[in-house]
Amino acid sequence: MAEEIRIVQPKEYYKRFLEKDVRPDNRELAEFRPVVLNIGCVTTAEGSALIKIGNTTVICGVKAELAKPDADQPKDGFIVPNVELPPLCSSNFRPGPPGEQAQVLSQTMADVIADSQCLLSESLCICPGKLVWVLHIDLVCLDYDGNVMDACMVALVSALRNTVLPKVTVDEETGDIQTDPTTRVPLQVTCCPVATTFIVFDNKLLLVDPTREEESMATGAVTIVTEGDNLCSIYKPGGTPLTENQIDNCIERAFTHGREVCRLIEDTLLSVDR
Amino acid sequence: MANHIGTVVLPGDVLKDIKPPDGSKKLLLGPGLVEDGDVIKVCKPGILRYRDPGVYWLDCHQKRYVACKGDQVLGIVTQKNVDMFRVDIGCSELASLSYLSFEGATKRNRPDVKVGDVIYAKVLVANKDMEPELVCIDSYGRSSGMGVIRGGGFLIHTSLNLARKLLNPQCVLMKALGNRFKFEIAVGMNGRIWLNTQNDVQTIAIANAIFAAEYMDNDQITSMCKKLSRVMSGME
Amino acid sequence: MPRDSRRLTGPEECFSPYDFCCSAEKKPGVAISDCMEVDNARTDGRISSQLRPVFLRAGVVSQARGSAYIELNQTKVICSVYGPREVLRREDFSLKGQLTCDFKFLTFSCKQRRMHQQDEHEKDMAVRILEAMESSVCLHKYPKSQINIYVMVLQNDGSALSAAILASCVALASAGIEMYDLVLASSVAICGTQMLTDPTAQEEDAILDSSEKVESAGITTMAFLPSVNQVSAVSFDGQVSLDTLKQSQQVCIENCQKIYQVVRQCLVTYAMEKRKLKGR
Amino acid sequence: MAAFTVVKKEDLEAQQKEESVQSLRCITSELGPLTQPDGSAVFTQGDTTALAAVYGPADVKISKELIDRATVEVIYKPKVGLPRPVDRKLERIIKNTLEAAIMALNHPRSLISIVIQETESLGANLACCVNAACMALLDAAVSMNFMVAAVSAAVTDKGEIILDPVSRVEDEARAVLTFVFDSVDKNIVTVITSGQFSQDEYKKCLYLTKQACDNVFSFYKDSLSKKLLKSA
Repeated sequence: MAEEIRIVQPKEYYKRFLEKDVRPDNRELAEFRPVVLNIGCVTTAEGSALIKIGNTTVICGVKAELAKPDADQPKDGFIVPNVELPPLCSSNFRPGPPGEQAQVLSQTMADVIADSQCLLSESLCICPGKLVWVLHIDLVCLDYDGNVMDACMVALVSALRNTVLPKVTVDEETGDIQTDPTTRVPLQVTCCPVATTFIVFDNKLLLVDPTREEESMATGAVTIVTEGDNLCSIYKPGGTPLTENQIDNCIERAFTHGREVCRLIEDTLLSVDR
Repeated sequence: MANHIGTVVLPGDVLKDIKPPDGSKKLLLGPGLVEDGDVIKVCKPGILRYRDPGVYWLDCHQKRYVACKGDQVLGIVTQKNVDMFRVDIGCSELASLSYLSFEGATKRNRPDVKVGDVIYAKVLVANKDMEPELVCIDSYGRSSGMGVIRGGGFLIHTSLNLARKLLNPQCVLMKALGNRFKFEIAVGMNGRIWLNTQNDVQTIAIANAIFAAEYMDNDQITSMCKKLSRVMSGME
Repeated sequence: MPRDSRRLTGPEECFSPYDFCCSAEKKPGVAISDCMEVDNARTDGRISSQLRPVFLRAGVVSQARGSAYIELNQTKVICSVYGPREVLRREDFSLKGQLTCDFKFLTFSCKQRRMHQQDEHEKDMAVRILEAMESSVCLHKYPKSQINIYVMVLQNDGSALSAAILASCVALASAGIEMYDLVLASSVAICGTQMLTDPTAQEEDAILDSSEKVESAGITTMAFLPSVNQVSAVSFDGQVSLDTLKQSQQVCIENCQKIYQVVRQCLVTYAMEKRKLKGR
Repeated sequence: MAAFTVVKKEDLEAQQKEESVQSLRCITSELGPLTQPDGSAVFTQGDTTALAAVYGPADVKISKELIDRATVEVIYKPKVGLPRPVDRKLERIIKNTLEAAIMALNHPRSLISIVIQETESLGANLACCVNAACMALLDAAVSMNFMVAAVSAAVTDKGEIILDPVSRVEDEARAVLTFVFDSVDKNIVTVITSGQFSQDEYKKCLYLTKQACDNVFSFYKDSLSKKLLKSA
């Protein structure tokens, strides 16, 4: 019977649970789903990571290529993040070019990299004006069960931390390029921004780490990106108006969650041998 | 409450001091006002108006028509179905008009209506969840002036509040124009106005007069009409 | 080619750093000798007729009707199945259900970066998978409806096609789509007299675009229905004599029978788990 | 057409205790510059200008139709070229912001579409677009729960905060925050930030922008009063 109500009147179904401060997947309102992180799983990529938040799964691969820098920024490399939401991950997505949501996610990833300055484009310079690295960071969602933003962020950071580039040298006179795949240099990732997403249910309750179902019923969402003790971004695109206190509360929780996730990433990185 | 009446109110404003007038318990809310729990909220920008007993509404300036029961509107027939016409009255979806809701119409003799005809009708059903339904007969089955408008003419679109202004008995425009010109006019609450005059020049003149009248008070209108008639007599 | 306005794009032309490796270490294409060591053990230490260990798992995508994940050492493929769902456009309405397949190598799944847009090779792969599956799915049971298979290669280390076919087969089965039989697949690389079972990417490259000419070299991939003992699809690239081809196909069938148990086991455990969840 | 211009001089400063950097640039607007849409507005903040047009409630494609509420769509047209992901993000932000404001439940199975043309983007473009869209909605008299006003603030390297920054300040700033408030109890509808900032810097910005948003609301009121009383 319960299942039928869930399908016919999802909102009612959820209300019943939330009255008792518990969610249908017997989590508390402020409880996160278990996280599984696997770093360096794709050896064909220079760096990679796969994260599972509950059912939500995102894989991230970093592929490094060489290119000539822009004339006006001869020292800057290129960082090109792209998020794919393929039809494989949910029936809501159709084949073809990325939809609005995917584009917004890609842009958000790019913004976070820029805001947090966790990877400086200058650090991708090989030979000023001649040669720089192009990092194609491709995030692919394999299972869409909500809160893809947070998942992408963790995958992105872990993959970058995992990335090692072959040593490339440019001959000053001749300008020919020499790659030495045996000696590998890791990327200089300075910090680890972490996103924490909350949704507003029924204009009042705040749920953390929403599932797909919860997202579909949400009347608003807040994503807070923290980096150590600094705020990197507060992203609340419309939805139910919130009071200052509610948002402050979110920020506090985001900070604690941020530290936990950072620790997880560090531990996992230590565990992978390279 | 006096402080609100006649002033401009904006969406989100809460009208606390609106109470049913002593005596009657009833309070009638017109367009632009919604009841939110025990307070009255404004949901459109407009001027608050009041009429006894206890009728409040907003005069708001709007171009898009939203069907409302009892409005007399002008529409254009766009489709013919088995037992009804689809009429474009300028709101979000096409209104339906049954074959039988014309004077003297029966299953046997259907009214002669073609796609593209202009129809003057009354809104019978207006519900946000349903398509609006029109009729061309009053409750006695008479077409009181309603039905297909024949004999040429010209249809112009105006803002809704201009249409309301023209229909307002205080407005002198019609009289003033009537003194000088010979013409037929039908004004729909949906901001569509049908004109039929002796020649195109007059049609254009009157149409312009109507558009110009939007932001004029009565004196200005009368003077404008005088000017217009002078010019016209020069032309004819 | 017009720039993609729906994605963030880097500079116009990029090149892989591995094109500039020291010439001594790598020629264009790999010599077959590289991937064969003495007493025909292979670089990954297998003997020529040895399969790689198969890791197979059903029900990995929570949103999909059915899904599967397969790993042949470094070859990693994920597949999910949606449907039967109603066909979107009315013109391609038919009493027989229609099966579609969408195949993609992730951009970072190969040594050279791949583009986001599906290229010819990927389309071709999709068609091959479709051919392998179609004959086994009872499409007449799904009139007016559509079943979509989506395959993604997370990492390609050879035999991607056979891995993809296995994955789609398990995904379809776990989705409860009616099938006449399971569809198993296996690849064999032929070089000269050698038959390399379940080749790695290195071996595939060596055989397909090797610098020195070999009189007979190629890769056979075969889709096989074990219980009815029939072949649903064969694809071959390269050039060999007819009986070598026959021979290679024989090897494929044998390998498929080896894999059969794994697939079977995987589906059984999946069914069990589901049962348990229902029980609760 | 209800076309006219109201120029807010720096009298805004008077309402604020802050020094001169803490005031909005001069706001001007024109209601109903376009004749075809149901509502339209040009909104100018200093040199930043945006043009917004509203159509609706109009009929909606079956694919987009929602049976219980109106579909709200926002189309953001950049000055040149096709919309890129960055524009899509802007589009999404504005859409969600307005969805909260519009009474979508009043017009089920219909479409309210807002088209915003980037005209001159010289600082606080997002804020300008949101305000323009809100005025256009008011001009079209679409029923709304509340009005929204957007104000942005920049945090310089020295940690000082500048309201409604011009593009040069934005480029040099360490962080730029844009807030959107509702007109009823001044709650936060939208927050968009770029760059790094501390929590109390965020608090400061919030405090200042919250004060400044009143000016925008009073500006709305003046403009609409002029328009409506004129037509009465």
